[in-house]
Amino acid sequence: MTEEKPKLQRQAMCDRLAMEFQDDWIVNLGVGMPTLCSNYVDPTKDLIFHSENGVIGYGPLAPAGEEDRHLVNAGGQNVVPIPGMAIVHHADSFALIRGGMVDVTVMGAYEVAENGDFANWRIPNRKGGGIGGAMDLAACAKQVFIALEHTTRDGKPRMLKRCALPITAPGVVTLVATDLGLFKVTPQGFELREHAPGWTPEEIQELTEATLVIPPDLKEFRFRD
Amino acid sequence: MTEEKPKLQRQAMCDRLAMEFQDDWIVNLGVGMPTLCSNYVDPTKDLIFHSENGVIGYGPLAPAGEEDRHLVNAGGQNVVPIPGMAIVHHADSFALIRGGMVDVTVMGAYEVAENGDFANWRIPNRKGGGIGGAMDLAACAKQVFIALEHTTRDGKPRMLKRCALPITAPGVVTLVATDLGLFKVTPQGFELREHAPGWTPEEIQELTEATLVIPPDLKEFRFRD
Amino acid sequence: MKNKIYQSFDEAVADVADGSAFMAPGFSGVGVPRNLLAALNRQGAKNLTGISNNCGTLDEKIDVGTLIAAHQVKKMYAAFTSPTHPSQISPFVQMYNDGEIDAETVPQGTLAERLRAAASGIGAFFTPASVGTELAEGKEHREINGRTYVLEFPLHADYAFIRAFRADTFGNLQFRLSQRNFNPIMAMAARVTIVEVEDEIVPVGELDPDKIHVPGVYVNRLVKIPPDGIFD
Amino acid sequence: MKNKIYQSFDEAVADVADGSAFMAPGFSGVGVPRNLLAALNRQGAKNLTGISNNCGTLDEKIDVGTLIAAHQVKKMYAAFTSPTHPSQISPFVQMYNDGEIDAETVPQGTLAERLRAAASGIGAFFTPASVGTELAEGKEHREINGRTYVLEFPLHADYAFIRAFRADTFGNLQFRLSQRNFNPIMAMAARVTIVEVEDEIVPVGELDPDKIHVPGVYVNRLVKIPPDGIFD
Repeated sequence: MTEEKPKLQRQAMCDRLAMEFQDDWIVNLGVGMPTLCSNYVDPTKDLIFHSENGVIGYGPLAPAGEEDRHLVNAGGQNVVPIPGMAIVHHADSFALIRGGMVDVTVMGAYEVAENGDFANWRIPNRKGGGIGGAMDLAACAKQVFIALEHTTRDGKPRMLKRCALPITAPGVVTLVATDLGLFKVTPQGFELREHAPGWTPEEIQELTEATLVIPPDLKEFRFRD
Repeated sequence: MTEEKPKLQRQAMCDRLAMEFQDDWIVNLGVGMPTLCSNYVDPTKDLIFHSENGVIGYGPLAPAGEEDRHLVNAGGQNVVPIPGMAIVHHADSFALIRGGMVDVTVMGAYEVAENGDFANWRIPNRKGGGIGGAMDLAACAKQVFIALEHTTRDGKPRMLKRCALPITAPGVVTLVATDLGLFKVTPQGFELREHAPGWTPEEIQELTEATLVIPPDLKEFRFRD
Repeated sequence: MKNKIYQSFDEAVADVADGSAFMAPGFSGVGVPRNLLAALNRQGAKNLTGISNNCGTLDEKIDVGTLIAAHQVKKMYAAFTSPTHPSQISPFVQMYNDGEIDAETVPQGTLAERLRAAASGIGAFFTPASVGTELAEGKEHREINGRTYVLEFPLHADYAFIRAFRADTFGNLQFRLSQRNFNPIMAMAARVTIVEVEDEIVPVGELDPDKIHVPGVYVNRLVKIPPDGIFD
Repeated sequence: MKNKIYQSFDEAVADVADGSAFMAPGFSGVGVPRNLLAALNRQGAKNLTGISNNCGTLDEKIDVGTLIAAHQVKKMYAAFTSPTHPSQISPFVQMYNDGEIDAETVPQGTLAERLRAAASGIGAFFTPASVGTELAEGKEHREINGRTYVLEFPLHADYAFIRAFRADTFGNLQFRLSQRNFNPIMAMAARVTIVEVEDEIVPVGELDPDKIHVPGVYVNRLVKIPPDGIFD
């Protein structure tokens, strides 16, 4: 059964998305899995990490014992300052986001759809939601990358024709990494760019509600060197 | 002829308006004559002078030779910092104004009307205008005081039933000092509160287009002690 | 100069009336005015409206959730009105599901901008955030230069409870690093701004006018946090 | 890190194309990017749109009026489109009366807020300033909570020319006193931000992250002002 085949690890998924970051990009990493993107370091590229709470240009997670209690990223993790860091207040931080300064935001999601919609803030049959800054970021970042498990715990697909859950923003997702591969959102739908080792396009399609575009130049998933 | 009788000096007019400032008020003084208000000091009151360029809590004019070229008031005059001064940028400075933090703005004017309108930004038959921050201040300060000569150089009244020039804000003026007296704007029109020494209400009315309300407790103009 | 320094948190919040609206800053537990919120909890005002990024955490620390758990709050405006993990059932979540408290979910940037609008005398503004989502339903939409926006309105409050790093006696405030978050815009937006100060309240004149994050004109009351009250 | 330091003002403005829109800060002569404006004057770009508090002064100093007098500007957005004293006839006033240049008179706070809206991705906003006056004619009005507002739109530009006091090599900026004025909001609003620095360009890391007025992410080019270029 496919369930027993090894899938990609979360760090590998986030490494792969981080490989797409370009020199001098301003990068915003969502809470949870996306923060793993900052573990991938390409010395040829300078990245500026922005956090909703107004920290522009923070560094890696603070080593134990060296935390500054006043310096956290969007996930509440203590980070270290790096030279050039600047602090602004919340309104100015979202001015930067809405102003189109963020080159990419990486977020987790419950669902992502072939039209670029995604849902990551509201669970059905539960009042309210945990929207945080996701709607502002999704609507205004130049690109939205999503990292999510390909299926739910009980095997239902998360890569859909249309989202079933209330969406975070319409038509904004450009790139998706799941534990089965890397997917580009195109006008024709999800294009499978890279498959997890040992997984065929047909096996991946089987776990996907949306119809995948399989390009002639499909490659195996690229891991960090 | 009335023209020969001595009128009030500009400093006396501004002193009189400044006497109305209350303890802890945030005061914005317009360019020109209104800046004279800061020459009147009542040691029992703390005033905070705000200038549109983002200076909150500036002090007196800088003595010659002690100017800091980076510190000017709205009129471009070098002022001295006083303890507690804070600087903000222009958008935050007008956030403070529109936010209703300014207790009084004192401005010059070409005309003021009995309905509280005033005009101080546009001359007829000239394109454009010098509005500066006057419309924001006039619309949003808690009170608007006006200091102006009672008549034009050729003797035409400036205290009108309705402004002839394009107005700066409708219905906002609360108190007017001219070289003939002090006037309160009331629902019934201009109330002459204090007359210049030697001037009768009838003489002042003669140089005023609007019909003055003359209260039973009319007083002589109050000068600084 | 008006004396803005209060000797106790209780004294500083004594006049908060039932039915007041308040703002409570903080992000991921940093910059939360815990001492003032504790005092408000002791003070007991009820039917409050709260404006905050979240509705309280599950830890033992005092935050807006403490007031909610004590049934002091009738409505919250927040970017998080459900837990980020479904397993987390805070007092707010329980009460919200039971209909004992009302809430409006506001995208975080819209929340910040609505506070900034309140501080700035802006009547309303068009933002692109939330367009095409459930949170924009029923709101006025407009296309401007080819992009769709929704109209959002200011959020005012009677009180802002603020956690600053340093202040002068006039109320000029400085924050340290990500402690800043919502603090400045809330301090500028509320009618009465009450500040707990971590490090020092220095004599007026000691802060560089170029290095002030909130001008003192916005600050009404200052309380120095005692050593045992400084925790994030 | 991308090198943002340019060796000359001429090099820093070399790519400004005919027809560009630019922002030039300054208030009462303080914080005016005179060296960059002089370079733009030498560079000769034409049909420019300028956004500035005023349209040039009568003194001999270089400002936006220098570009206007050289017929490089086709339209101005400014809070002063006529002199404060009727006797002052600047090149702008002459050309404006003669129909050689276009202008829009914008109340100063609305000007600042339109720049801030451009920087902030706000599609439009309602302000109370100018309601009931000629400048509000033809604009959309709305009553919100009993007060009347007019709708105003962002002012974008290709370039902002900025005068800062100090910078680091990443472009983080600090201003001194009333030099700040329009500088930060223009630096944040324009597509390309070019800065002349009075005092020092220090190595990245030397500025306290809590004491930065414009984050370096907004800054594209930095030029150190030589000793003879520092004048207000």
